[in-house]
Amino acid sequence: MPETINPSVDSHARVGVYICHCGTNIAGTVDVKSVSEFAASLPGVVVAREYKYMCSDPGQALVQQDIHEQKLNRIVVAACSPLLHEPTFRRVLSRAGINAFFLQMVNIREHDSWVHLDKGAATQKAKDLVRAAVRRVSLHKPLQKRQVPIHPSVLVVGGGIAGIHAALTLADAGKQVYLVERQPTIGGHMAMFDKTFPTLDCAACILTPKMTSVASHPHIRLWTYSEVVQVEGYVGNYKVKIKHKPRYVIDDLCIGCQECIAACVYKEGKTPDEFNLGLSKRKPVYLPFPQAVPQKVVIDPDTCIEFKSGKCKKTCIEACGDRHAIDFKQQESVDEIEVGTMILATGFKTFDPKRNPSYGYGRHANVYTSLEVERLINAAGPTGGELVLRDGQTPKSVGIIHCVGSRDRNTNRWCSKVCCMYSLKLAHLVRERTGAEVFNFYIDMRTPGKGYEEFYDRLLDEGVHFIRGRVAEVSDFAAHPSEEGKLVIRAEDTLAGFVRRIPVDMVILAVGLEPQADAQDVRRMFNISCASEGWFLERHPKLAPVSTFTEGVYIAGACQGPKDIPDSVAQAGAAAAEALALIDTQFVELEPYTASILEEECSGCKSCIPLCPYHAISFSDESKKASINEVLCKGCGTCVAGCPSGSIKQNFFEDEEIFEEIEGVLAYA
Amino acid sequence: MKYAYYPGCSLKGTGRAYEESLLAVFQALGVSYEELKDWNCCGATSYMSVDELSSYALAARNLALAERENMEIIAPCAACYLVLNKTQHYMHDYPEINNVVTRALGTIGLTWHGQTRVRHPLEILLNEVGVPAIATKVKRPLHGLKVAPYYGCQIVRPYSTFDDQRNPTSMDQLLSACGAKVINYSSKVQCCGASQKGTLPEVGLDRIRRLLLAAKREGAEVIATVCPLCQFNLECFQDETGNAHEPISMPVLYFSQLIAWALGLDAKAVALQRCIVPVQTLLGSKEIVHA
Amino acid sequence: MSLQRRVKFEAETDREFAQWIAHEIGGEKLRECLQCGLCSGNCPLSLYMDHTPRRLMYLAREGFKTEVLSSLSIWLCTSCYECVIDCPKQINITGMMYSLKQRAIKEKFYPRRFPIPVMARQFSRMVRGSGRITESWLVVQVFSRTAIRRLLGMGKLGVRLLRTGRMRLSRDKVERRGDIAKLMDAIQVARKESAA
Amino acid sequence: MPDRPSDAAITQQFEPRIVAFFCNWCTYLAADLAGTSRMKYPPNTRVVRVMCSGRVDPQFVLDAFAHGADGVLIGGCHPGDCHYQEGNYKALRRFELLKRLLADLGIEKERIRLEWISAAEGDKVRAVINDMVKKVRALGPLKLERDAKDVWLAEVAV
Repeated sequence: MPETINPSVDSHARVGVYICHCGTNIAGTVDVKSVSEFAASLPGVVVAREYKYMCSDPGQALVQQDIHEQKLNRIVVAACSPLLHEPTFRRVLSRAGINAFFLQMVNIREHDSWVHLDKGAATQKAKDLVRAAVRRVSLHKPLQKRQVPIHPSVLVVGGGIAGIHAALTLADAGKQVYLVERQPTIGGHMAMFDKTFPTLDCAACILTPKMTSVASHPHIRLWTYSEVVQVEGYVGNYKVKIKHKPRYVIDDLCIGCQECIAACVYKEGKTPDEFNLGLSKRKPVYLPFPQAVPQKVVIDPDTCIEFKSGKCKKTCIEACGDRHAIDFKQQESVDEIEVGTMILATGFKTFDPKRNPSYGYGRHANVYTSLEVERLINAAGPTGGELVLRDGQTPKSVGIIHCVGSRDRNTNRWCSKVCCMYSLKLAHLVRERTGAEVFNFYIDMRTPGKGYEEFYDRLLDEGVHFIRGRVAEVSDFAAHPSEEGKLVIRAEDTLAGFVRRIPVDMVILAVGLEPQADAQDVRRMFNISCASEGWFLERHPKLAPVSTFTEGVYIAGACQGPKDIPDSVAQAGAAAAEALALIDTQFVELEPYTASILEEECSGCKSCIPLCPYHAISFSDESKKASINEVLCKGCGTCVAGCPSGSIKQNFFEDEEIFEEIEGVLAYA
Repeated sequence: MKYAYYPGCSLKGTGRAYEESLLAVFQALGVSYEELKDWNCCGATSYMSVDELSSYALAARNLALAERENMEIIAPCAACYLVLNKTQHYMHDYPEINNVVTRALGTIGLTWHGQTRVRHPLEILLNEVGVPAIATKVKRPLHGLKVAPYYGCQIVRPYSTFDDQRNPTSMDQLLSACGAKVINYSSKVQCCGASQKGTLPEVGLDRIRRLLLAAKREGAEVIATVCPLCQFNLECFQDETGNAHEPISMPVLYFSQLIAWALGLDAKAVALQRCIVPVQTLLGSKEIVHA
Repeated sequence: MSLQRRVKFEAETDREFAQWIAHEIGGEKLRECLQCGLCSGNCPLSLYMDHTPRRLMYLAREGFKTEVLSSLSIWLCTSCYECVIDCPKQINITGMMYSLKQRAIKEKFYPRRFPIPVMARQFSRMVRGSGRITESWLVVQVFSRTAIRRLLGMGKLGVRLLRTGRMRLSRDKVERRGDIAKLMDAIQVARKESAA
Repeated sequence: MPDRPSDAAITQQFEPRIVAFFCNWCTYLAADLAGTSRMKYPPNTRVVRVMCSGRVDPQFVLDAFAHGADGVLIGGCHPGDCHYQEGNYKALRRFELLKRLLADLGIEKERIRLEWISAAEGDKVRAVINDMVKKVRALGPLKLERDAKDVWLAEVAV
């Protein structure tokens, strides 16, 4: 059917259409030449060109030149996704002296050439999309981006190594940082480790200095035992509510002398110690671990006699004396802060091996998780760094099972990335501390990273056994006298090609990494996305690895996916830099896609008011009309679609424009 | 509702004790059933290896027969239970199989719509009758008789919908309700070696011996089974397992026999006379000790 | 001892076979196998196998037809599904074993007088004949064709079974035996059609 | 799955036209991801980008059908994930009403579809489009009584 001009289209529109080859990415599937010829034939189109790389400088210059010479006032660029180059070409329009919003992008790469094989069909699709764009762009109105100032302070969520590093980087740059940690101390998983691979330097020795400088840094406000409960606002201007759980100890008064702990009426600890994963007991008043930051004790109301009966001698208060740091009446409190940017470093949790009954975790006493063993061999741990079985004996043989809760469709499909290396580290430490025979059961040994393969060589040289095979079962059933009283690991030795049964005293399960249990709630609160596995989703896997789809919110560390310490720190630095870059521009530009009400047409039915989640719509009782506060409007357009009298319009997404686009894509013979 | 009882070939032969005790238990607990009219062999495991399609057709005939009466099937034999369920699944998942089999059924005036549920007695007793109902009917408790419930493979894998594949407990619950002391051991879902005893004796015997040992090690006095082949393997070759080692003597009953005993049913129903390894005195002693 | 060439020339692999198994029931996800060996570890029979299930899958995937079909392992599989329920790639290994057994029987890839296929064939004959199986008869038929001596050795057990009334001498039969035969023929016809 | 059957087949095979409204934050990104992952799906859809599925005015859908669309697909963020907090719920409410209206006008329910597709679910975009094209192709071209069409055009005239 012949191309006709919609009467509502601006007849003064002089449209330029530019088809990008993107090398062969587009041109390989879409016949760009015929698309541009087709475009040239469309009403209102003054010039249509195809070019190898529209986003390149010459490509941009081409558009700019045409705007001048051909007096173009509307531009259509058919190339990649608007999310990539819309800003680029809007700048071109501005430079050429016409309004940046006289541009319409057409996505013929991600949505066309990359997803179709049939050249004919792909080319036809490109033509339809271009036709629609040409018809729509003529209706574009000139718009201006809104500028809002950026609040210079930053919120960092999570006090693990990533959060700590990000906070310090920002604070050293002179920015005010709020660091919020859920636990009573910062340090995260790294604080639980004994040594770090591959250098084997002691985790505490390199971590605690950073922890203490967080506590003492003038620009860092550290809130432990606290959680973010509400996030409002938009990039540059976030309002955040933080809940402080009561520790029943007044931060500013407690000096961490721990005399209250010694004085507690409980002579011995009775409660499984969270930090030692239940391998030791703590009292109701406790310090998570010796180098905890802040050095403030916590009182656990569930086990403290005073809270249960109110009849305790309160020897702790006596011990605290005139410092009066203990306050049984302390209540939960909430702080509200304003920040311009936020960094999420909420970390990971380890796989629960009970989900894989074949390995007998929880059934056989001497089956441990790798994290438990980290505590056992840690000098500050429950056994003072001695690796012993539950009965206090030193193991003579130890089996380390890799990929527990990793690379398995029945649990988690992904490779947890760090297990191979930490298993090697544990194998080394076990041999060093006990001289036991160590057997590593692996599927593939993954040691990419500086000095990692060399570390593997070292372990091979130390005489650790490496058996390639996923373990089928850990049982206490002896099929041979030599297996009596041992844990028997059954696995195929896939390199030898037969099944082996290996009796050991201790089994270590190299548990994989998983998203935090509440990752979904957190990402909803911060309005970012998760990949299907539950890891936070980065804006671009390669080019924007710490950004998210929500401006001003960045991610760092293992909350984005399994990561070792070097990677987490690197990401934390990157996230801090991104935040700094944004802060130093001092203001952000917001898309002008806001909605507004044509007073004369508003029937005053108020049906739009409940539709707006941002309370941007108000009703004036004298004029009996509704009106929209442009500052509060985020431009979702829900009210526009909901207005019975059609009196609300959304910039850049006006009904006419969308109708034009719909009819445009459908207007083919 | 009335169930279509599908005995399968073994329950008419070596597994008679299973049929006798199970049906008696059903009557005692008011599970109404009638034998599926003119049922045929399910097609069984060994048939699969020659000609899978035919075995689906055989299984499908039984399903179609039950569907015509619109009854649910009760299949006590593990192999039957698996093959009937497997056929249901494959008829759904693989159009090409569905096609051929449907056409074949057509030639004998039958149709398959996949409406028939295939269920196992364990599930019926557990979910339809219920543990409490059974407990109240117990007249002759097993008084701490140490029973090793042995599930074997094909009841729980891969299609079981009523119990855990690694650590099933349905039989445990039923037998505990009868006063037995149930033993938990990891071998309870391992394979008995199936027909290997016949075809590769040394392999079959080794399996059998391992299983008997595992149960004995945990102090079991009796093994309870849900499958005629498991029962046959474990009971009938015990002295052969002695060839290289000391022989093992361990009574092996169907779970239904133990329940029949606990419900105080008559000797014919409990069918102890069908045992090769004697168990009468053992059960008797329990009775006397605690009566 | 005699030396023999172990090197394999690519020409000796059978692409058709690799293709075939990839499209058989159980073979669909074979390419995803990461060779972790969990199946072999779980398999109660693997301790007797010449090729473990894991290696068998690899050989099949690579098209080593002779090695796979002449392997004892496929006959050792009792289809207990231990391998299937834990497979990290959820491969239907038991299903694949069936496919291999059928192909091996079709192409006569097993030792003479090897009981398992004989058993299978006797089994199917009896079903076709009477619609049901009478175990005692089946056993007699199988062993008389494979290991007559073992049959005699089983006298003692036979007597016991007789005494406990568990050995049935009369043959159990379906009433509408015609139907069974019809059904089986229909399958054969259908198979020929689909083959053609 | 190939884009289309062989050219021979095309002649007799009907290729439906499907207009898709994808929200800027989830489904549009998912479609981009499908592209960067080089997934393949049939070329029958034409995507119109809106900031939020809540912006999809029922009139857009009517207009699409009136101008020759054989199917309309709306893609938004999963419940609870809306970039604008609850726009997708509004979309859902309108969708339910719209479905009834279309049913009354004798339009098969397979022709209109609302899907929650997150930014990470490129594969779901492929699956949904494959499935919808298959179903709508089976239905054949949308047949509108002349008057019904006029009613709509009048209705959506702006």
